[in-house]
Amino acid sequence: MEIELVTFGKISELIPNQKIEVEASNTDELQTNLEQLFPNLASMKYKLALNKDIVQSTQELRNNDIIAIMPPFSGG
Amino acid sequence: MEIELVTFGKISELIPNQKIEVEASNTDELQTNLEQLFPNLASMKYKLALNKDIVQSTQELRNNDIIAIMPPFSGG
Amino acid sequence: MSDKKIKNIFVNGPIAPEFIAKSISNHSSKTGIGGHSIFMGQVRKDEIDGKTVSAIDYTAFEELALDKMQDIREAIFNKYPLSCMHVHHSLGTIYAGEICLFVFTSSKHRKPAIDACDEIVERIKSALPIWGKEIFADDTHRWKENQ
Amino acid sequence: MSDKKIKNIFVNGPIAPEFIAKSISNHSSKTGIGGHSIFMGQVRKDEIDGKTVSAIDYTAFEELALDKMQDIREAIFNKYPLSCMHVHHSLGTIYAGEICLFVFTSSKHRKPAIDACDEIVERIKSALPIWGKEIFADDTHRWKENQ
Repeated sequence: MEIELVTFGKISELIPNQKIEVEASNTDELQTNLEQLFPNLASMKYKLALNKDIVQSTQELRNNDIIAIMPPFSGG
Repeated sequence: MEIELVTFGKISELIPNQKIEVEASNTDELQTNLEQLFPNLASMKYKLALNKDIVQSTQELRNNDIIAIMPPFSGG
Repeated sequence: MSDKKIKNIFVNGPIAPEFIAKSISNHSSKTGIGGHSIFMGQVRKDEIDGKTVSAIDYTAFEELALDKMQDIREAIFNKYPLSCMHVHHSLGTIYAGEICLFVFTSSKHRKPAIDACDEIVERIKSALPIWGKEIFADDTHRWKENQ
Repeated sequence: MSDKKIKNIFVNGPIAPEFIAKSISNHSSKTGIGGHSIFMGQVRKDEIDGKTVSAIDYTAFEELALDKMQDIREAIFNKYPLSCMHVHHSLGTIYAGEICLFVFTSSKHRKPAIDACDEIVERIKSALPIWGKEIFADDTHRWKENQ
Protein backbone atom coordinates (compact mmCIF):
# COMPACT_ATOMS: atom_id res chain seq x y z
CA MET A 1 0.00 0.00 0.00
CA GLU A 2 0.97 3.61 -0.33
CA ILE A 3 1.85 5.87 2.56
CA GLU A 4 2.95 9.47 2.68
CA LEU A 5 6.20 10.28 4.47
CA VAL A 6 6.65 13.67 6.14
CA THR A 7 10.01 14.44 7.75
CA PHE A 8 11.22 17.15 10.12
CA GLY A 9 14.37 18.72 11.48
CA LYS A 10 17.64 16.99 10.79
CA ILE A 11 15.82 14.02 9.22
CA SER A 12 14.24 16.27 6.57
CA GLU A 13 17.75 16.84 5.23
CA LEU A 14 18.24 13.06 4.71
CA ILE A 15 14.75 11.99 3.67
CA PRO A 16 12.59 14.38 1.64
CA ASN A 17 8.80 14.24 1.90
CA GLN A 18 7.57 11.56 -0.47
CA LYS A 19 4.95 8.91 -1.15
CA ILE A 20 6.23 5.33 -0.92
CA GLU A 21 4.93 1.81 -1.51
CA VAL A 22 5.40 -0.38 1.55
CA GLU A 23 4.66 -3.95 2.56
CA ALA A 24 3.70 -3.33 6.18
CA SER A 25 0.49 -3.87 8.08
CA ASN A 26 1.51 -1.92 11.18
CA THR A 27 3.93 0.78 12.32
CA ASP A 28 6.44 -1.70 13.78
CA GLU A 29 6.79 -3.40 10.39
CA LEU A 30 6.90 -0.02 8.72
CA GLN A 31 9.76 1.06 10.97
CA THR A 32 11.80 -1.97 9.92
CA ASN A 33 11.03 -1.18 6.26
CA LEU A 34 12.03 2.45 6.67
CA GLU A 35 15.36 1.56 8.24
CA GLN A 36 16.09 -0.72 5.30
CA LEU A 37 15.09 1.94 2.78
CA PHE A 38 16.99 4.70 4.61
CA PRO A 39 19.95 3.09 6.41
CA ASN A 40 20.92 6.42 8.05
CA LEU A 41 17.74 6.28 10.08
CA ALA A 42 18.73 3.16 12.04
CA SER A 43 21.41 5.03 13.97
CA MET A 44 19.26 8.11 14.72
CA LYS A 45 16.86 8.90 17.54
CA TYR A 46 13.40 9.53 16.16
CA LYS A 47 9.70 9.10 16.80
CA LEU A 48 6.94 8.32 14.33
CA ALA A 49 3.55 9.97 14.18
CA LEU A 50 0.63 8.36 12.38
CA ASN A 51 -1.85 10.87 10.97
CA LYS A 52 -0.80 13.42 13.60
CA ASP A 53 -0.76 11.15 16.63
CA ILE A 54 2.58 10.18 18.11
CA VAL A 55 3.07 6.41 17.88
CA GLN A 56 3.57 5.04 21.38
CA SER A 57 2.83 1.37 20.67
CA THR A 58 2.32 -0.25 17.27
CA GLN A 59 -0.67 0.94 15.22
CA GLU A 60 -2.34 -0.63 12.20
CA LEU A 61 -1.62 1.01 8.86
CA ARG A 62 -4.14 1.88 6.16
CA ASN A 63 -3.62 2.91 2.58
CA ASN A 64 -2.79 6.63 2.26
CA ASP A 65 -1.82 7.01 5.91
CA ILE A 66 0.54 9.88 6.67
CA ILE A 67 3.66 8.97 8.63
CA ALA A 68 5.83 11.69 10.17
CA ILE A 69 9.44 10.95 11.11
CA MET A 70 10.54 13.28 13.90
CA PRO A 71 14.00 13.68 15.46
CA PRO A 72 14.23 14.82 19.13
CA PHE A 73 12.37 18.08 19.73
CA SER A 74 14.29 21.27 20.32
CA GLY A 75 11.73 24.02 20.72
CA GLY A 76 11.66 26.73 23.34
CA MET B 1 18.23 61.06 76.86
CA GLU B 2 16.36 62.03 73.75
CA ILE B 3 15.49 59.67 70.92
CA GLU B 4 13.59 60.20 67.70
CA LEU B 5 10.62 57.91 67.01
CA VAL B 6 9.68 57.10 63.42
CA THR B 7 6.60 54.98 62.83
CA PHE B 8 5.20 53.14 59.81
CA GLY B 9 2.07 51.49 58.49
CA LYS B 10 -0.76 50.91 60.95
CA ILE B 11 1.42 52.08 63.85
CA SER B 12 1.90 55.50 62.24
CA GLU B 13 -1.82 56.06 62.75
CA LEU B 14 -1.47 55.49 66.51
CA ILE B 15 1.93 57.04 67.21
CA PRO B 16 3.04 60.06 65.17
CA ASN B 17 6.73 60.70 64.54
CA GLN B 18 8.13 62.56 67.54
CA LYS B 19 11.15 63.15 69.75
CA ILE B 20 10.82 61.73 73.27
CA GLU B 21 12.81 61.73 76.49
CA VAL B 22 13.47 58.18 77.70
CA GLU B 23 15.23 56.53 80.64
CA ALA B 24 16.65 53.54 78.79
CA SER B 25 20.17 52.40 78.15
CA ASN B 26 19.30 49.73 75.56
CA THR B 27 16.56 48.75 73.15
CA ASP B 28 15.03 46.16 75.52
CA GLU B 29 14.48 48.81 78.16
CA LEU B 30 13.24 51.21 75.52
CA GLN B 31 10.68 48.68 74.35
CA THR B 32 9.28 48.42 77.89
CA ASN B 33 9.14 52.22 78.09
CA LEU B 34 7.40 52.49 74.75
CA GLU B 35 4.72 49.99 75.71
CA GLN B 36 4.04 52.01 78.87
CA LEU B 37 3.90 55.27 76.96
CA PHE B 38 1.77 53.79 74.17
CA PRO B 39 -0.35 50.98 75.67
CA ASN B 40 -1.78 50.05 72.24
CA LEU B 41 1.65 48.88 71.19
CA ALA B 42 1.81 46.01 73.70
CA SER B 43 -0.85 44.02 71.86
CA MET B 44 0.59 44.61 68.39
CA LYS B 45 3.20 42.74 66.36
CA TYR B 46 6.10 45.02 65.54
CA LYS B 47 9.85 45.21 65.07
CA LEU B 48 12.21 48.02 66.03
CA ALA B 49 15.00 49.40 63.92
CA LEU B 50 17.85 51.40 65.46
CA ASN B 51 19.35 53.95 63.07
CA LYS B 52 18.20 51.88 60.06
CA ASP B 53 19.27 48.45 61.31
CA ILE B 54 16.59 46.00 62.38
CA VAL B 55 17.01 45.15 66.09
CA GLN B 56 17.51 41.41 66.40
CA SER B 57 18.98 41.35 69.93
CA THR B 58 19.24 44.24 72.37
CA GLN B 59 21.41 47.19 71.33
CA GLU B 60 22.83 50.04 73.38
CA LEU B 61 21.14 53.39 72.96
CA ARG B 62 22.83 56.76 72.49
CA ASN B 63 21.43 60.25 72.69
CA ASN B 64 19.66 61.27 69.43
CA ASP B 65 19.32 57.71 68.18
CA ILE B 66 16.51 57.14 65.70
CA ILE B 67 14.13 54.31 66.53
CA ALA B 68 11.69 53.02 63.93
CA ILE B 69 8.59 51.08 65.00
CA MET B 70 7.48 48.79 62.19
CA PRO B 71 4.37 46.57 61.95
CA PRO B 72 4.54 43.37 59.85
CA PHE B 73 5.63 44.08 56.27
CA SER B 74 3.12 43.86 53.45
CA GLY B 75 4.97 44.82 50.28
CA GLY B 76 4.84 43.04 46.95
CA MET C 1 -9.15 15.34 21.40
CA SER C 2 -11.35 17.90 23.07
CA ASP C 3 -14.04 19.91 21.30
CA LYS C 4 -12.51 23.16 22.49
CA LYS C 5 -11.21 25.55 19.91
CA ILE C 6 -7.53 24.90 19.27
CA LYS C 7 -5.50 28.06 19.99
CA ASN C 8 -2.61 28.94 17.74
CA ILE C 9 0.69 29.53 19.53
CA PHE C 10 2.92 30.14 16.51
CA VAL C 11 4.08 33.52 15.31
CA ASN C 12 6.33 34.18 12.35
CA GLY C 13 9.54 35.85 13.43
CA PRO C 14 10.59 37.08 16.87
CA ILE C 15 8.22 38.06 19.68
CA ALA C 16 8.44 41.83 20.12
CA PRO C 17 8.68 43.41 23.60
CA GLU C 18 5.77 45.67 22.54
CA PHE C 19 3.63 42.57 21.96
CA ILE C 20 4.48 41.43 25.49
CA ALA C 21 3.59 44.88 26.88
CA LYS C 22 0.24 44.74 25.08
CA SER C 23 -0.39 41.29 26.48
CA ILE C 24 0.36 42.53 30.02
CA SER C 25 -1.84 45.60 29.71
CA ASN C 26 -4.73 43.45 28.43
CA HIS C 27 -4.90 42.04 31.96
CA SER C 28 -5.49 45.32 33.80
CA SER C 29 -9.25 44.81 33.56
CA LYS C 30 -8.94 41.37 35.18
CA THR C 31 -8.93 42.70 38.73
CA GLY C 32 -9.07 39.27 40.37
CA ILE C 33 -5.45 38.69 39.31
CA GLY C 34 -2.76 39.25 41.97
CA GLY C 35 0.31 37.72 40.32
CA HIS C 36 1.67 37.26 36.82
CA SER C 37 4.57 35.02 35.85
CA ILE C 38 6.37 35.27 32.53
CA PHE C 39 9.06 33.17 30.93
CA MET C 40 10.83 34.29 27.77
CA GLY C 41 13.33 32.29 25.76
CA GLN C 42 15.98 34.35 23.98
CA VAL C 43 18.30 33.13 21.22
CA ARG C 44 21.89 32.93 22.49
CA LYS C 45 24.96 33.79 20.45
CA ASP C 46 26.62 30.53 21.49
CA GLU C 47 30.08 29.64 20.32
CA ILE C 48 30.34 26.03 19.14
CA ASP C 49 33.66 24.63 17.89
CA GLY C 50 34.87 28.13 17.09
CA LYS C 51 31.73 29.11 15.17
CA THR C 52 29.20 31.67 16.38
CA VAL C 53 25.44 31.15 16.31
CA SER C 54 23.84 34.11 14.58
CA ALA C 55 20.24 32.86 14.54
CA ILE C 56 17.97 29.88 15.08
CA ASP C 57 15.57 28.84 12.36
CA TYR C 58 12.49 27.22 13.92
CA THR C 59 10.17 24.79 12.18
CA ALA C 60 7.36 22.73 13.68
CA PHE C 61 4.90 19.98 12.93
CA GLU C 62 2.27 22.61 13.54
CA GLU C 63 -0.93 20.58 13.74
CA LEU C 64 0.57 18.01 16.11
CA ALA C 65 2.19 20.77 18.18
CA LEU C 66 -1.10 22.61 18.59
CA ASP C 67 -2.87 19.41 19.63
CA LYS C 68 -0.13 18.69 22.18
CA MET C 69 -0.26 22.27 23.42
CA GLN C 70 -4.00 21.93 23.90
CA ASP C 71 -3.39 18.83 26.06
CA ILE C 72 -0.81 20.77 28.10
CA ARG C 73 -3.20 23.73 28.45
CA GLU C 74 -5.98 21.49 29.77
CA ALA C 75 -3.66 19.63 32.17
CA ILE C 76 -2.29 22.91 33.54
CA PHE C 77 -5.73 24.49 34.03
CA ASN C 78 -6.83 21.32 35.85
CA LYS C 79 -3.78 21.35 38.09
CA TYR C 80 -3.46 25.07 38.95
CA PRO C 81 -6.10 27.72 39.77
CA LEU C 82 -5.10 30.04 36.92
CA SER C 83 -6.94 33.09 35.63
CA CYS C 84 -5.08 33.16 32.32
CA MET C 85 -2.46 31.36 30.30
CA HIS C 86 -0.84 32.55 27.07
CA VAL C 87 1.87 30.83 25.01
CA HIS C 88 3.61 32.10 21.90
CA HIS C 89 6.43 30.38 20.02
CA SER C 90 8.33 31.75 17.04
CA LEU C 91 8.75 30.07 13.68
CA GLY C 92 11.31 31.09 11.08
CA THR C 93 14.59 32.89 11.61
CA ILE C 94 15.13 34.41 15.05
CA TYR C 95 18.40 36.29 15.48
CA ALA C 96 20.58 36.16 18.60
CA GLY C 97 19.14 38.51 21.23
CA GLU C 98 15.57 38.11 19.97
CA ILE C 99 12.75 36.42 21.87
CA CYS C 100 11.48 33.07 20.54
CA LEU C 101 9.22 31.86 23.37
CA PHE C 102 6.78 33.76 25.59
CA VAL C 103 4.81 31.99 28.33
CA PHE C 104 2.50 34.11 30.51
CA THR C 105 0.37 32.87 33.42
CA SER C 106 -1.78 34.79 35.90
CA SER C 107 -3.57 33.83 39.10
CA LYS C 108 -5.12 35.30 42.23
CA HIS C 109 -2.09 34.45 44.37
CA ARG C 110 1.46 34.27 43.10
CA LYS C 111 2.35 30.61 43.64
CA PRO C 112 0.08 28.96 41.05
CA ALA C 113 1.15 31.45 38.35
CA ILE C 114 4.84 30.82 39.08
CA ASP C 115 4.58 27.02 39.30
CA ALA C 116 2.35 26.73 36.23
CA CYS C 117 4.66 28.91 34.13
CA ASP C 118 7.65 26.78 35.09
CA GLU C 119 5.82 23.54 34.27
CA ILE C 120 4.50 24.84 30.93
CA VAL C 121 8.03 25.73 29.80
CA GLU C 122 9.31 22.25 30.72
CA ARG C 123 6.44 20.58 28.89
CA ILE C 124 6.81 22.76 25.79
CA LYS C 125 10.48 21.81 25.53
CA SER C 126 9.86 18.09 25.94
CA ALA C 127 6.51 17.51 24.23
CA LEU C 128 6.08 19.93 21.32
CA PRO C 129 7.36 18.84 17.89
CA ILE C 130 9.43 21.95 17.19
CA TRP C 131 12.96 22.00 15.82
CA GLY C 132 15.62 24.67 16.02
CA LYS C 133 18.37 24.88 13.44
CA GLU C 134 21.31 26.92 14.71
CA ILE C 135 22.63 29.07 11.87
CA PHE C 136 26.28 30.04 12.18
CA ALA C 137 27.80 33.28 10.99
CA ASP C 138 29.45 31.39 8.05
CA ASP C 139 25.99 30.09 6.93
CA THR C 140 26.66 26.52 8.02
CA HIS C 141 24.20 25.08 10.53
CA ARG C 142 23.68 22.55 13.28
CA TRP C 143 20.41 21.08 14.55
CA LYS C 144 19.84 22.10 18.15
CA GLU C 145 19.13 19.48 20.80
CA ASN C 146 17.38 20.25 24.08
CA GLN C 147 19.13 18.76 27.10
CA MET D 1 26.98 47.07 54.52
CA SER D 2 28.79 46.73 51.23
CA ASP D 3 30.56 49.52 49.42
CA LYS D 4 28.58 48.87 46.26
CA LYS D 5 26.29 51.54 44.99
CA ILE D 6 22.82 51.06 46.42
CA LYS D 7 20.27 50.71 43.60
CA ASN D 8 16.88 52.32 43.96
CA ILE D 9 13.92 49.99 43.47
CA PHE D 10 11.11 52.43 44.22
CA VAL D 11 8.96 54.13 41.62
CA ASN D 12 6.12 56.52 42.29
CA GLY D 13 2.84 55.15 41.01
CA PRO D 14 2.17 51.99 39.00
CA ILE D 15 4.70 50.18 36.82
CA ALA D 16 3.67 50.66 33.19
CA PRO D 17 3.69 47.76 30.71
CA GLU D 18 5.71 50.03 28.39
CA PHE D 19 8.39 50.30 31.08
CA ILE D 20 8.50 46.51 31.24
CA ALA D 21 8.77 46.29 27.42
CA LYS D 22 11.66 48.76 27.49
CA SER D 23 13.36 46.71 30.19
CA ILE D 24 12.99 43.55 28.10
CA SER D 25 14.29 45.14 24.91
CA ASN D 26 17.33 46.50 26.79
CA HIS D 27 18.47 42.87 27.01
CA SER D 28 18.56 42.13 23.30
CA SER D 29 22.23 43.13 23.14
CA LYS D 30 23.07 40.66 25.93
CA THR D 31 23.37 37.68 23.63
CA GLY D 32 24.63 35.32 26.33
CA ILE D 33 21.14 35.28 27.84
CA GLY D 34 18.93 32.29 27.00
CA GLY D 35 16.09 32.69 29.48
CA HIS D 36 14.25 35.53 31.23
CA SER D 37 11.87 35.15 34.15
CA ILE D 38 9.48 37.90 35.23
CA PHE D 39 7.13 38.20 38.16
CA MET D 40 4.60 41.01 38.38
CA GLY D 41 2.36 41.79 41.32
CA GLN D 42 -1.00 43.32 40.40
CA VAL D 43 -3.42 45.03 42.80
CA ARG D 44 -6.57 42.92 43.26
CA LYS D 45 -10.07 44.31 43.60
CA ASP D 46 -10.67 42.12 46.65
CA GLU D 47 -13.96 42.16 48.46
CA ILE D 48 -13.55 42.27 52.25
CA ASP D 49 -16.59 42.28 54.55
CA GLY D 50 -18.74 43.61 51.74
CA LYS D 51 -16.34 46.41 50.80
CA THR D 52 -14.33 46.57 47.59
CA VAL D 53 -10.63 47.40 47.41
CA SER D 54 -10.15 50.17 44.87
CA ALA D 55 -6.42 50.76 45.41
CA ILE D 56 -3.43 50.04 47.62
CA ASP D 57 -1.39 52.92 48.98
CA TYR D 58 2.23 51.79 49.45
CA THR D 59 4.72 53.37 51.84
CA ALA D 60 8.16 52.13 52.82
CA PHE D 61 11.05 52.74 55.18
CA GLU D 62 13.01 53.45 52.04
CA GLU D 63 16.60 53.55 53.30
CA LEU D 64 16.22 50.33 55.27
CA ALA D 65 14.37 48.67 52.36
CA LEU D 66 17.14 49.56 49.91
CA ASP D 67 19.79 48.20 52.29
CA LYS D 68 17.83 44.97 52.68
CA MET D 69 17.30 44.75 48.93
CA GLN D 70 21.04 45.13 48.43
CA ASP D 71 21.59 42.16 50.79
CA ILE D 72 19.05 40.12 48.83
CA ARG D 73 20.65 41.11 45.53
CA GLU D 74 24.09 39.98 46.72
CA ALA D 75 22.77 36.71 48.16
CA ILE D 76 20.92 35.93 44.93
CA PHE D 77 23.91 36.72 42.69
CA ASN D 78 26.04 34.47 44.91
CA LYS D 79 23.53 31.64 44.75
CA TYR D 80 22.50 31.69 41.07
CA PRO D 81 24.52 32.24 37.87
CA LEU D 82 22.48 35.26 36.72
CA SER D 83 23.27 37.67 33.91
CA CYS D 84 20.86 40.34 35.19
CA MET D 85 18.43 41.14 37.96
CA HIS D 86 16.02 44.06 38.11
CA VAL D 87 13.49 44.90 40.83
CA HIS D 88 10.94 47.72 40.89
CA HIS D 89 8.33 48.34 43.59
CA SER D 90 5.66 51.02 43.55
CA LEU D 91 5.06 53.65 46.20
CA GLY D 92 1.88 55.73 46.51
CA THR D 93 -1.57 54.88 45.23
CA ILE D 94 -1.84 51.90 42.87
CA TYR D 95 -5.33 51.18 41.58
CA ALA D 96 -6.80 47.70 41.15
CA GLY D 97 -5.52 46.16 37.91
CA GLU D 98 -2.27 48.13 38.00
CA ILE D 99 1.19 46.62 38.52
CA CYS D 100 2.97 47.32 41.83
CA LEU D 101 5.93 44.90 41.69
CA PHE D 102 8.20 43.91 38.81
CA VAL D 103 11.01 41.37 39.27
CA PHE D 104 13.09 40.43 36.23
CA THR D 105 15.94 37.90 36.12
CA SER D 106 17.98 36.59 33.19
CA SER D 107 20.50 33.80 32.80
CA LYS D 108 22.19 31.62 30.20
CA HIS D 109 19.90 28.66 30.92
CA ARG D 110 16.32 28.94 32.10
CA LYS D 111 16.46 27.29 35.53
CA PRO D 112 18.56 29.85 37.44
CA ALA D 113 16.45 32.74 36.13
CA ILE D 114 13.22 31.01 37.15
CA ASP D 115 14.43 29.91 40.59
CA ALA D 116 16.07 33.25 41.38
CA CYS D 117 12.95 35.20 40.39
CA ASP D 118 10.80 33.05 42.65
CA GLU D 119 13.17 33.43 45.60
CA ILE D 120 13.51 37.21 45.14
CA VAL D 121 9.72 37.63 45.29
CA GLU D 122 9.52 35.58 48.50
CA ARG D 123 12.33 37.57 50.09
CA ILE D 124 10.88 40.94 49.06
CA LYS D 125 7.57 40.05 50.67
CA SER D 126 9.13 38.88 53.92
CA ALA D 127 12.15 41.15 54.39
CA LEU D 128 11.45 44.58 52.91
CA PRO D 129 9.88 47.21 55.19
CA ILE D 130 7.02 48.14 52.86
CA TRP D 131 3.39 48.58 53.88
CA GLY D 132 0.25 48.41 51.79
CA LYS D 133 -2.90 50.22 52.87
CA GLU D 134 -5.96 48.83 51.11
CA ILE D 135 -8.26 51.70 50.19
CA PHE D 136 -11.92 50.78 49.86
CA ALA D 137 -14.39 52.37 47.46
CA ASP D 138 -16.01 54.21 50.40
CA ASP D 139 -12.63 55.78 51.32
CA THR D 140 -12.17 53.72 54.48
CA HIS D 141 -9.03 51.59 54.62
CA ARG D 142 -7.41 48.50 56.08
CA TRP D 143 -3.71 47.72 56.45
CA LYS D 144 -2.75 44.74 54.32
CA GLU D 145 -0.96 41.78 55.87
CA ASN D 146 1.12 39.32 53.84
CA GLN D 147 0.37 35.69 54.63
